[in-house]
Amino acid sequence: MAGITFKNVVKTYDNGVTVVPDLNMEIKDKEFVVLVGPSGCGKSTTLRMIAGLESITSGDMYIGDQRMNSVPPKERNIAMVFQSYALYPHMSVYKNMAFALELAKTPKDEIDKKVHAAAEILGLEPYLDRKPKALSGGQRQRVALGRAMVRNPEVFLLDEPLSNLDAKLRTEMRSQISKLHKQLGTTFVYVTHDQTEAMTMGDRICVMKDGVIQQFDTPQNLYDTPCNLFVAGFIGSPQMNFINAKVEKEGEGYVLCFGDARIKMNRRELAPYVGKEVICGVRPEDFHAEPQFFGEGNEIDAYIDLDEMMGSESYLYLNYAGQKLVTRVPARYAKKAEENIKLAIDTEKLHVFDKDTELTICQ
Amino acid sequence: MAGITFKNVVKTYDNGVTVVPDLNMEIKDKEFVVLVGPSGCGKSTTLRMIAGLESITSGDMYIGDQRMNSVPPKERNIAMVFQSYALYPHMSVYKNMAFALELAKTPKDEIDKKVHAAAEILGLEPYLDRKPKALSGGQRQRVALGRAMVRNPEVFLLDEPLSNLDAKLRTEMRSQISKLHKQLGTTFVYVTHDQTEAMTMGDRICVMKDGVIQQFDTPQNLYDTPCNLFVAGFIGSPQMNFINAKVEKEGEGYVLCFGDARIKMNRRELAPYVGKEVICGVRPEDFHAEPQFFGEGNEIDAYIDLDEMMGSESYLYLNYAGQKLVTRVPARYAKKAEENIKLAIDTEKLHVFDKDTELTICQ
Amino acid sequence: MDKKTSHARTIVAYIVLIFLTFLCLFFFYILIVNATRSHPEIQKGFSMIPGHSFMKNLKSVLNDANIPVLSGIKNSLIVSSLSALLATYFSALTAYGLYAYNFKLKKPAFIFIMLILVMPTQVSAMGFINLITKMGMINTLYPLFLPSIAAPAVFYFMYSYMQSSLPLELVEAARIDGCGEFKTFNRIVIPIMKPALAVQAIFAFVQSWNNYFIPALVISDNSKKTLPIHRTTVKRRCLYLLQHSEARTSSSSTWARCTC
Amino acid sequence: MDKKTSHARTIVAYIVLIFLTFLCLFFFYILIVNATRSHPEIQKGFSMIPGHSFMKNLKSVLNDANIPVLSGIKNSLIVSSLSALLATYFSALTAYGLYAYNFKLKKPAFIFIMLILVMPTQVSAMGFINLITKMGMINTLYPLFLPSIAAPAVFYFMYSYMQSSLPLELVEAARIDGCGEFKTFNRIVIPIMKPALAVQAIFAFVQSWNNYFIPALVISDNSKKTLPIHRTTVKRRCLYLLQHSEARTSSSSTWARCTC
Repeated sequence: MAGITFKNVVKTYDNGVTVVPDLNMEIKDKEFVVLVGPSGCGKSTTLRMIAGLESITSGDMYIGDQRMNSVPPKERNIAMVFQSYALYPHMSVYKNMAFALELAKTPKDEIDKKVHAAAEILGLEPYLDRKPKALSGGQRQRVALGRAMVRNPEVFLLDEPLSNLDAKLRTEMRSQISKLHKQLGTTFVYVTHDQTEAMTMGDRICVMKDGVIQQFDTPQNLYDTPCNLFVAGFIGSPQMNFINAKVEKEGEGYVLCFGDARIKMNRRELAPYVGKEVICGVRPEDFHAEPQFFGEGNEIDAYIDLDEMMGSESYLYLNYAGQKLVTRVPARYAKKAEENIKLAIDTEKLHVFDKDTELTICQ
Repeated sequence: MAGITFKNVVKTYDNGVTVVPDLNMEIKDKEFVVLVGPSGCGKSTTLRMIAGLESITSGDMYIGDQRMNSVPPKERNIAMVFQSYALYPHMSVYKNMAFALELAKTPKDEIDKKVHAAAEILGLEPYLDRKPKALSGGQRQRVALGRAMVRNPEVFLLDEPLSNLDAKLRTEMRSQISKLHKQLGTTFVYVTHDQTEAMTMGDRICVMKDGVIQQFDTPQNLYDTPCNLFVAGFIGSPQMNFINAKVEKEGEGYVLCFGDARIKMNRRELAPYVGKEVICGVRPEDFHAEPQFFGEGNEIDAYIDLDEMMGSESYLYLNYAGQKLVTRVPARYAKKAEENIKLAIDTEKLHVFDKDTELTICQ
Repeated sequence: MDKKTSHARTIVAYIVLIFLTFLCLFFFYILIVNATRSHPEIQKGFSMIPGHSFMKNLKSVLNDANIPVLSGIKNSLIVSSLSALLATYFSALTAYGLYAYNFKLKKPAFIFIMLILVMPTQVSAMGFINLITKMGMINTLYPLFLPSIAAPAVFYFMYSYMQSSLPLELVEAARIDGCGEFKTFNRIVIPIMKPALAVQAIFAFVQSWNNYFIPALVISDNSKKTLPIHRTTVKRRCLYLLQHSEARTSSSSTWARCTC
Repeated sequence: MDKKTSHARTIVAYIVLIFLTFLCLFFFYILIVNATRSHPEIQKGFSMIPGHSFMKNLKSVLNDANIPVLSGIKNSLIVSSLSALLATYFSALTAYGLYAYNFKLKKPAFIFIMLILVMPTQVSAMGFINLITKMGMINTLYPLFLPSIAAPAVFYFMYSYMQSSLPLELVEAARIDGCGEFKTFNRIVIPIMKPALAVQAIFAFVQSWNNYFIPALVISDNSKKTLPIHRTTVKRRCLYLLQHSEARTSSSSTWARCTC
């Protein structure tokens, strides 16, 4: 009913800069899609093209079955939550939420019912008469959500809605927005630069860079099978460790060599790279200090630069053969800084990237 | 040589408000101590008393062996890094760092050597001629650190130095400050409201609330054996789950009852509480979804409100017998929202608190 | 601590404000007192006590056939109010157009308006009189308020105010909420601009109320004259009377005091 | 996009600035031109081309025994510079004292200064003349610049500027770095206050340069008079000459043009 489709969409600004060179994307009805990427990657422009706030230079954009390129924002049946909330400062919370309905000439009692229903869900009942400036950041955020909710839009657009909140509120609002999506059952498109928000909220995540979609997949797949170096580094915190290694042939299989380590990796995708350098990607939690993981040829013995105790686990900043690594080990197996620690790499979860194309070779 | 001792220190402001009612604390030489607590807990006031920027109403404060109550700041041989960095805007980075030395009439060539040495450690060499406003937030932060370093102070005071940086830079500076402490080997006193910073950086952490020290211990001890409800809730992210439970006697031992669950807990400290309500504290990672943890009488079957995928693990927001719980389980054992999940509580790590005094009964 | 500070600040503010209020109101009081005193009384010197000649003074002002005070007040009110209204509304509209929309000639348009801003009225006065004569508007009130539509100084003030207080996201939010472009301006932009509009309306009103130059050029019909023209007439006559040592009509001096 | 905007903005700025510069410099140019023309030439009308009487005019100004121009310039320079210096430095010092320190009488002190601010000079002039007469400073230059030490308006400006641009953490950082209180003020606060100091120094200088009221009351000795007093003398004589139809000395008109 209200999926969104981009077909060969190009966006070039008046000054000749092309932010989105060729976008093809399909967002399904009722899906929660997160557009994520570093600043300037075109994610906000994409969202604003869906909203109709930014014109489309060429290509087609559909909401549902209707081509929307030249339909003005108010006829697209969308709602948008802005980063700055964009609440009307001269109107009370109630008026802010009712404004769109009034413009649509909805009967008074129906407006009242809808506004109160939304306010109840968002816990805004006590503040309906206040002006936005008398509210805290989190409350304003919820008013902005409420204003979007009452309109029953087909598509909900959110542009970095949590970036002005502090860490604790952000976690809270994260789960509130996720719940809202389940309750409303409409399509959500959410823009953020924060990979944690993307991972925890999205049904699917679209990772963008320089206006080009890198990977568009579920959080789990992005995490487990990133398609290139950029996605691998962008998703996950602490970041994936990248190690320069050399591929050598050993018997039937292959080994990845760096420092003293020789990690066995029997994958035939490595065949063309024998004798060449590749980049190994290992997530911090795939280094294991627990003895049951130690096996043949997957151990390294690294020096601990620094340890950070996080309660149940420790982050260890290692120095191994001149390369900086971060690992995450359970607190009881952790050692202190300036000691050496023996760690096993989980070869099942090892990623290998081509050094030139930065694409995944195997994982 | 430069430990810091507070003896019955009281701080009352001119308007009659007492922020610190009776402070006794001993910070050892070369220790990295973090003062942590919610805003208004007196941690900044304590730091400013060490610096001499705030007078002491009564009691004694020693740095090393010298009573410092009436010694002006410049004679205390301390250095301080401010939250706003407090760089002199009209001086270049070099001048900012050299200012204190010039005032101390240090010879020119020695100043030059010290400034360049500090700049090299902090990676500030290319920026020495710039004015502070031409620097990024992280660079300013490092200049503030450098300005403190060149003076070779006996005590390094840091007042929320990372709160104006973004998440990524904060993690980076966290480890840089930890390394700096190891290199310099001086006493560090660090104030923050962020428990992650406290946990990862401090040798010992002093948790404060309303001007009173709640617990002053190593990060590991604070995490494993919090002395009261406040410390238990303040340290750790996501927060510890607090569950209202009733103590009942069963045979020789005791059980904690909430919902359908009857958790066995054979500790004689519970004897006075039979038939009364207590608060159980369970950290999110002490709920286990892995089958090997299931035993007799430590399982709950909870409904998942919301799931947040974090890559290697999932945060599950549960609803059990009307109480909201957060758990952290490995991604492969996680289930999706709106399903039920069977979880085992690790009774070894269960904390029990008195409902009235909020003190720990047993753990 | 904070509360105490703000308390002390309130006290300071009140003391200063009371003092300033006194200064302001004092002159109004003297004005009212003088309006109630006869000419010989005023010449005797300053007094705080009102006299008894108010009705006499009022009558002599109102009955002076050469100076139709009531129609002057009416004309001044019409011209000033319309000037204030037109100047603020249309300047805000122009500023909004240049602020919120992107079009090719945006920059040249801005430069052009700024150039008008630095051009003194006197320079274009002759051309203006020619124009309105040809349009048949000479000796009517229209040329006194219609040019207010183009008020570059007000425009510039509105433009700066928008830059500081009207985030474009608000306009975009209104568009998505279903506002047309004019509705966005009237229902979202105008209420947000209220403080700026009020300030500029007062300025425009006072400026138009005191304006002598253009009305004197345009209006010749006595019944269409605005107050500043009448005042000048009074002043001139007053000066003449004084110089010929016949300053006996109390009306003129009272009047001069009332409007100066 | 941003670069383009800032480019267009630069162009607008330059056009406006060039126009304004022209307006400002034009009058200076006319001033210089008129200074080189003889009186009959000036009376003939406006001209852009310099005349040939500059040296003659200059000589007649400098040789006029009643108006010692050079000593007037010297006196004015001394008084204005010292006034500017004292007003800015000591006001900044006072403002810093009230801003950075906490003491019991902080609020009353602030209120007291603000009360002085709203008091007009004329009110206290008689008392002031009495005071300096008793102190033996009548007919000297001291009373013309010493009172600048207490400049409540400058103080208030400095105080507001500090609130916006001088975080107290900077002062604390300086203290920890080993600065004494005066060094903190001179080496940290003064450089940060530079823009405010410059603005207020210019204002104080111009105000003192143009001040006529107090110098006219205090100074009677011709060699200690400042320029404004001389100018008034010239103007009076000029008016006298004009009224008696003998306006023939070119000095007076040139002079009046030079200083007005």
